Amino acid sequence: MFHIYCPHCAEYREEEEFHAAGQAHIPRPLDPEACSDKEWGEYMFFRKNPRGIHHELWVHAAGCRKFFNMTRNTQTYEIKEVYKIGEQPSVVAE
Amino acid sequence: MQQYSGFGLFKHSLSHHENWQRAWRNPTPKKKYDVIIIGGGGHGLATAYYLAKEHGVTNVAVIEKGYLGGGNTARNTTIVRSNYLWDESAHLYEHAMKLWEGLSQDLNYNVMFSQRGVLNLGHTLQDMRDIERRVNANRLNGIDGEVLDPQSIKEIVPHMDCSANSRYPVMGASWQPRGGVARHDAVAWGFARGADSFGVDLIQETEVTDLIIEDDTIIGVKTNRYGDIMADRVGSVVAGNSAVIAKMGGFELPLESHPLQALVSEPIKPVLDTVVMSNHVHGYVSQSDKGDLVIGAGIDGYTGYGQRGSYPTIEHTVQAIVELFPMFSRVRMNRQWGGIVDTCPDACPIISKTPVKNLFFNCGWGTGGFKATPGAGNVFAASLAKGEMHPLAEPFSMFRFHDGALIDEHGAAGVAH
Amino acid sequence: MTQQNRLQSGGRIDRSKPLTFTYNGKQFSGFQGDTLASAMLANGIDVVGRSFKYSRPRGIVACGAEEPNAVLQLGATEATQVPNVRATQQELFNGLVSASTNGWPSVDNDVMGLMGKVGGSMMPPGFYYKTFMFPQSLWDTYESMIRKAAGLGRSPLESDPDTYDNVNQHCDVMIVGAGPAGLAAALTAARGGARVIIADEQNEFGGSLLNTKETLDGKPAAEWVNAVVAELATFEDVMMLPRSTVNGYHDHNFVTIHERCTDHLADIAPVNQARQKLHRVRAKWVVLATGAHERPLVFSNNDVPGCMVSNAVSTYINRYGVVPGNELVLMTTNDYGYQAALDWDDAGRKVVAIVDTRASGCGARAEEARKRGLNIITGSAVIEVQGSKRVSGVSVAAISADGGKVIGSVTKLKTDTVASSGGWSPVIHLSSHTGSRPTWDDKIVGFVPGPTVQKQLTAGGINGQYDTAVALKQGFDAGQKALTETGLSAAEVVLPKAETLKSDTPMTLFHIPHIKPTSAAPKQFVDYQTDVTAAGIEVACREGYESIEHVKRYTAMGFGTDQGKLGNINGMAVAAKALNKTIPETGTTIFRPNYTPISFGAIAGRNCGSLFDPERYSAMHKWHVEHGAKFEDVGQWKRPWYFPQGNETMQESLDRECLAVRDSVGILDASTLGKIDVQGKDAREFLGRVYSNAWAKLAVGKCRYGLMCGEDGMVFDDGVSACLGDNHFVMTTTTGGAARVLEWLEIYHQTEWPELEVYFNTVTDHWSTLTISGPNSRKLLSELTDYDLSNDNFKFMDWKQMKVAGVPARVFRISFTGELSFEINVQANYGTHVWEKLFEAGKKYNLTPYGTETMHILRAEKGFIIAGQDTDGSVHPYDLGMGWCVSNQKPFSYIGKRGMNREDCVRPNRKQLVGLKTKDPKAVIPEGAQAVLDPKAPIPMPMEGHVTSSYWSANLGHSIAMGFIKGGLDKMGETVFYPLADGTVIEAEICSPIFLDPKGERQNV
Amino acid sequence: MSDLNVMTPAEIAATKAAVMDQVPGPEIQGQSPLHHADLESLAKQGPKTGGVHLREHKLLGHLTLRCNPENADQLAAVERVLGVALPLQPLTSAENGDYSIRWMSPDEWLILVPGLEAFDIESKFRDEMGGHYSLVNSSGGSTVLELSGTDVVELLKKCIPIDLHSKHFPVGKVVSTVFSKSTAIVRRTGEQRFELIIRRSFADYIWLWLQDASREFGLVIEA
Repeated sequence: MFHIYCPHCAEYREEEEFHAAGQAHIPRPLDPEACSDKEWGEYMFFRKNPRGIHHELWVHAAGCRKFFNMTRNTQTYEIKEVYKIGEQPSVVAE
Repeated sequence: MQQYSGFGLFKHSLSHHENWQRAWRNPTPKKKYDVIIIGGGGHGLATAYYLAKEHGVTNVAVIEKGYLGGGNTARNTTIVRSNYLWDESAHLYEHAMKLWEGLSQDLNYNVMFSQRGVLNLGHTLQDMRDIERRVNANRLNGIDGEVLDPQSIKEIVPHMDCSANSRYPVMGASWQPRGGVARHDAVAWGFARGADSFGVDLIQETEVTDLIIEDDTIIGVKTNRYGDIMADRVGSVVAGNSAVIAKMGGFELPLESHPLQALVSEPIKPVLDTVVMSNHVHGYVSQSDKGDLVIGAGIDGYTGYGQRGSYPTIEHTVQAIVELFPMFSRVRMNRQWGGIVDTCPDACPIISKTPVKNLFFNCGWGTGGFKATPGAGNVFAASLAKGEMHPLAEPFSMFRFHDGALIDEHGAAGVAH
Repeated sequence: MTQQNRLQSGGRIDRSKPLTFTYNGKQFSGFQGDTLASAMLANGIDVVGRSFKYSRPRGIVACGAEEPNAVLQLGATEATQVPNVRATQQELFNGLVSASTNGWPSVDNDVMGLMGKVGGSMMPPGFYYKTFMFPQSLWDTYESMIRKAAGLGRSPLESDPDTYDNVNQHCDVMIVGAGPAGLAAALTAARGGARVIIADEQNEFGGSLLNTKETLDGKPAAEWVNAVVAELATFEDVMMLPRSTVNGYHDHNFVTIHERCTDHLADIAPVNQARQKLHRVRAKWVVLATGAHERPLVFSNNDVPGCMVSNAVSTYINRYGVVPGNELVLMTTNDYGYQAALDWDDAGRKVVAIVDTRASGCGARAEEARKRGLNIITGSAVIEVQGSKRVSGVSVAAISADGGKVIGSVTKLKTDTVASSGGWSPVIHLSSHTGSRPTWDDKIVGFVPGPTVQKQLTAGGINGQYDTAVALKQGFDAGQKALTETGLSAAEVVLPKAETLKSDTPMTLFHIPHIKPTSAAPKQFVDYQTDVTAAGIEVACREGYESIEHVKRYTAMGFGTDQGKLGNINGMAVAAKALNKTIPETGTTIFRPNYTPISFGAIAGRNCGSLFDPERYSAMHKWHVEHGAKFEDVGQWKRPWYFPQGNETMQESLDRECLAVRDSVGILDASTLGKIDVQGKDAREFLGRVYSNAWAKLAVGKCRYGLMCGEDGMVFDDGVSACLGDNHFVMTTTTGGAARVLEWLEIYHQTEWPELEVYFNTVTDHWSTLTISGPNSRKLLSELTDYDLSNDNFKFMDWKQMKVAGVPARVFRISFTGELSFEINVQANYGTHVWEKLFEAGKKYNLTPYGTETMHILRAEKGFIIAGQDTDGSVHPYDLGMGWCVSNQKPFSYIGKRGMNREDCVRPNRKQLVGLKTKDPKAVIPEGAQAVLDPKAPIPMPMEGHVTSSYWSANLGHSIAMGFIKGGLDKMGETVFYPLADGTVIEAEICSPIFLDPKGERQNV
Repeated sequence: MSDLNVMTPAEIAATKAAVMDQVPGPEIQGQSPLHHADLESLAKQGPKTGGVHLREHKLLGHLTLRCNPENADQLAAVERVLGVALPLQPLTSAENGDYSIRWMSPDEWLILVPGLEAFDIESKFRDEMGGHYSLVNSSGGSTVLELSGTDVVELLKKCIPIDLHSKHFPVGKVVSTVFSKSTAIVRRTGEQRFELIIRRSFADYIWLWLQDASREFGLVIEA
């Protein structure tokens, strides 16, 4: 079970209070009508799904209800950092 | 191939079992193959077997980074059923079911396929509507199944709490008598032995480190042990690691790899003669021939390649089992483990061409991979042999996520593996 | 019965507290402080079980978690049965009832044993896979035979009378194991001010120090243990957990501890006490001081009762005052093994021989043995054991220096006990639970913990360090390191002086050769519980199962309840030899939780029965119960399903409730619908983006129905939102969708459109929603309010604020039944008050409470959908015939718009929701029935779509249904067929789903 | 305004947000979410000693404030209305007499006031506070339980996954967390005293849970 630092509550909490909401940094296309079916399908469904460093979105569901980003190694499950929405990760895959 | 039989066992016992042939060779790979299959799990080995057996394509290598059948084949809860909702998936899984029914004899390897029946429980009115819908569709698709009331369920599973005062009383179930369980390792080994007997090279402990692509067409793979190995066609059958291979091909997939956990009790005397699954209370259980209660959990919510998930998932599953079978409270959990399941947004697999010519993918089975093993291998083999997708595989193109023709099996798949 | 093997003195048992227990129906006695195993050995019980494959008699081999054979059924009553309890870990209590788990008719006279002798040679590993295939039809019979033979104990058949707790713990340092290393670590960490948890699986702390005659500072080691335990008890922030097994080590230093609180007292826990607790520990640092298990050697017939690991022999003598036999032959590859012979000799029984596989052994213990004149045979091994239910003798022969073959003649010795020591295997299980792979250490001939990303420290035996002095030092170091790492300052601890015994190099040997080749030699067991032999492993390797994982899976090695604690390393060694590889080349050994098995009940804790899942209630729940409601589970909510009166059938109740609403007035508790308060100047814009229809012009005081779609265009929720103020809306969602919708709004707001000024807050629980519906609803409401309810003042789709029965309320004039309806929203603290006042006033209108089923029928008569019942994630608004609820004029591309215009979403012949009118007006099509065009078509029959909602309509006097039909909206008037499971076929005509009042006049009066 | 407690929609529109006094006159008694458990009788009849004491503080005014912690005007408005500043540090709380404020999120606070004052406070906020904010009355949706006694920490360890050591969870700290399979807002109000704010629809579940889990300590109901 993960031990997750909530960047808003500013302390570690148990994974039970959170849930994962998928890959981070997938902005909704500004002009959906201009997207081809392929582009729209990729926005909705296609994911990096990396083995290794991954940036994902989590929400402190039972706590402050805020979403935030997490950089995590999907192999070792180490959490490298958490950062707020709108911020960029400092740890990235090689 | 040396034939296995009871008499054979007797004969070999006289020579202290010193003269058994190898089940498969340990060959050094050739420079080039007609077809390379990446991934020596159940699906990859079945693909190789059917390529050789049904299509005469024997110049085939299966490249496995670990040992044969060491991925999800070794980690699943071995349930086999074909009672899926939509025509596309029902036909595919039923194709597999028919192959299961003669598999031990076909492979001359007892995969211990035990058709003890599968119950999918309903606990709410909507569960029951969904069950009726699915069973009706199954029946018209030629798949066995009926809707049972709590009393009939009690006759099949006398020890389950079917009383009206449980938190979510059992209101009914779908029942597929032909469903059941099989011995997971034996499936991989049986296919491996069969494929090897046709001359397929099974290359273990060898990792594909890159794909060799020219003009958007795959021509071979790079490996960590044997350098470049060339091929006319390549099939990737690597389940949870599909994204890693796709990345080598320069594309992404509509997949996420999640931990999926399972656990077993200590072995106990026979007490449960069928497979019981419940989406609503979120757990499922069967009893293996060894006596273990084999229990499956839900998928963990995050991406994970660690072959382990989070403890609360185990807790919720055990709670569900104790809720269904209060008497199991004093039985003890022996072991837990995790696999990596590649899940598609519509809970259906991908059997597909890819943006790279001659590179085919079989992946995205989520929780449904084991039960499809012979069927998936069979249609993937046909597709690799002909270069065109088998009709049963066609609806499972990865490009359905562009045009929107999804096959939403969440209801039928759910926790129910 | 006398305890023939009990010593007159010594050990940690309390001879003043005799206990009786039952084994296989016979009564025996033991003492407080015994384990079941030590008491059985004291009583001279040799056979404790039968092996599962060959049905060979088996005895106690070890003294702890590694015991493979003494796996018993416990429990005096049906409800308190516990299968597969290790006798070596079960403390004895008065009245304990135990039985062996295999063997028919009894464990001593077993028919299967004969079969095992005869058929054993035909059961090599994998024999299942090679046979039982012909004829195919007999597999079921074969399988039931296999199943009966397998399994160990049995499940209870009654519900568990005990309760269990899950307890959340947090600490700085979690110490696993309270032997010398663990205690030193705990003392150090505690003195440094750390919050410490120390757990040990045994009933008292001390670990290996309790099993020997070792001294610390010249005094019995137990004295030091007592002093440390006493000091630890003085720290407020130290938690000591004996009888507590750390069974799992999970990511980010999450550790689970299985504490057996009352299993040592009785079958069943004392009143109000939990039988077991599962501690869920989050630790900043974890110190693994788990020690090591002694490895037995693999030789022919090494499973005959009387064969034990040497350390167990010492433990039974020193800790329990039990000598498990009369004569001992000890075989060892190392100095430590000699200890068992010395202890045996001290106990006054005969040491027949010490067989040292090395050419010479000159460590301190060997010297002592020599001094005592014990018979030491060097350069030799016990190659075979004689006896069946108890060892009667052994064959000893000289072996080559590498241990590879027998080189001398065979001597037979008479003995009833054989102890063997092949060295030690560090208990690395926990360290590998988190994915760390163990590494092989040639120096200690064993695996040690590998690199890990956890904050983990190790001390003592787990590192292959078996010297008490070293263990103490490593424990101290681990404690200090944990202190500095958690920001605390170092502690002062003076470690006691331990004796260090000189020892000679051990021999690396696992598998003792026989004069015959392994394949033909009498069985040499590697894994007792799964009946895996050295020959079996060789067969597996020969057949190409070369990966150690293949070997394990093919032979079942390590798959027992002991998870191969004794056998795995020996098995790997045998495989390595067969494959001509080293052990590390052969692979590594990975362990998964649990370290030892734990009760399902302990994992489930209190989350069972009525606490399995919350039951959510509305404010009027008590009223519903008192008025005989039947309930429907909707999500976690208990919603009234219908309210039967007298002996009514369900259909009769529904007919009555439906007619009451259409003819007069009915009342529904709609409080469970999700309600979200939306405030901010961009609230309206936000609604426009998340609903498919337009919200820009909704005036204050008005309500509007909306559909919510995903980005894929598929409908996932719906409901009415009301404009409370220019910047203020209240949104309703489906009962089951409330939480999901709120999170969905938040994710878009927080990640996509943070610039929109809007806040969302759930108010689901805050409001009670009382829906009165029917032609008399206005009259009824007017009796409880002064407000002008006339159609002119309070129009359809308006909401008004007024007092109802004295309670301030927001009343929405919206309708899900098609009747004149008012949804009265009051603060939930006053819900019951208003509900009861409505009934007081409603008597004269025959105000009828109705439940979800009647609500479903009434809305179906009107063709209104229920998201989740009439949708399934694959239908967009146009599929539902609800294009009227989609606005393509909105400037912002709302969620779902792009998705529902994808190629597959706009193709012809999609399944569309239509009404269905059966040819036989009395026939109600079952929900879930599948439509076909030709019911006589062969299977597989092409299906057109399924029925989503179907009811008997008492109002209309015929059945009504809605369902999907391919291209259905263009097929009005056409016929479809529903072939049912019983062979009948229902014929229906495709029609509009609006069966009643298509112009909507009734709700508009 | 014809009725002081009830505004017309037009009047509400003028305030941009709808505010309503939701509490009827004193002749109508409200029912807390645990009304059916009849804690008053249990307090009279039940045991008087035990390791855990439970008391319900029912029918209080619960107000959820969402605003911008960086907006000085809004912060000042809060102080004018409640006489105490918004606690801006995560997981802290502040009190002024009967008023108490809990930090819930960087832009969310839960304010508890006497039940009859809720509308008053709400109205004052509407008068005093400008800019983008929301204020929601959720008084009917929750209730407050006070748990105290020598075993209160041991009991809570069975309920919530939070570290309750006083070094980590001092008096005044507040967390929103999972409570078994529900949720709760937990605040420490004394060394051995905690305040739980629970949702109405889950109240019976939590009540059952507390009774079950406290059995080994003995549960004393106070009224």
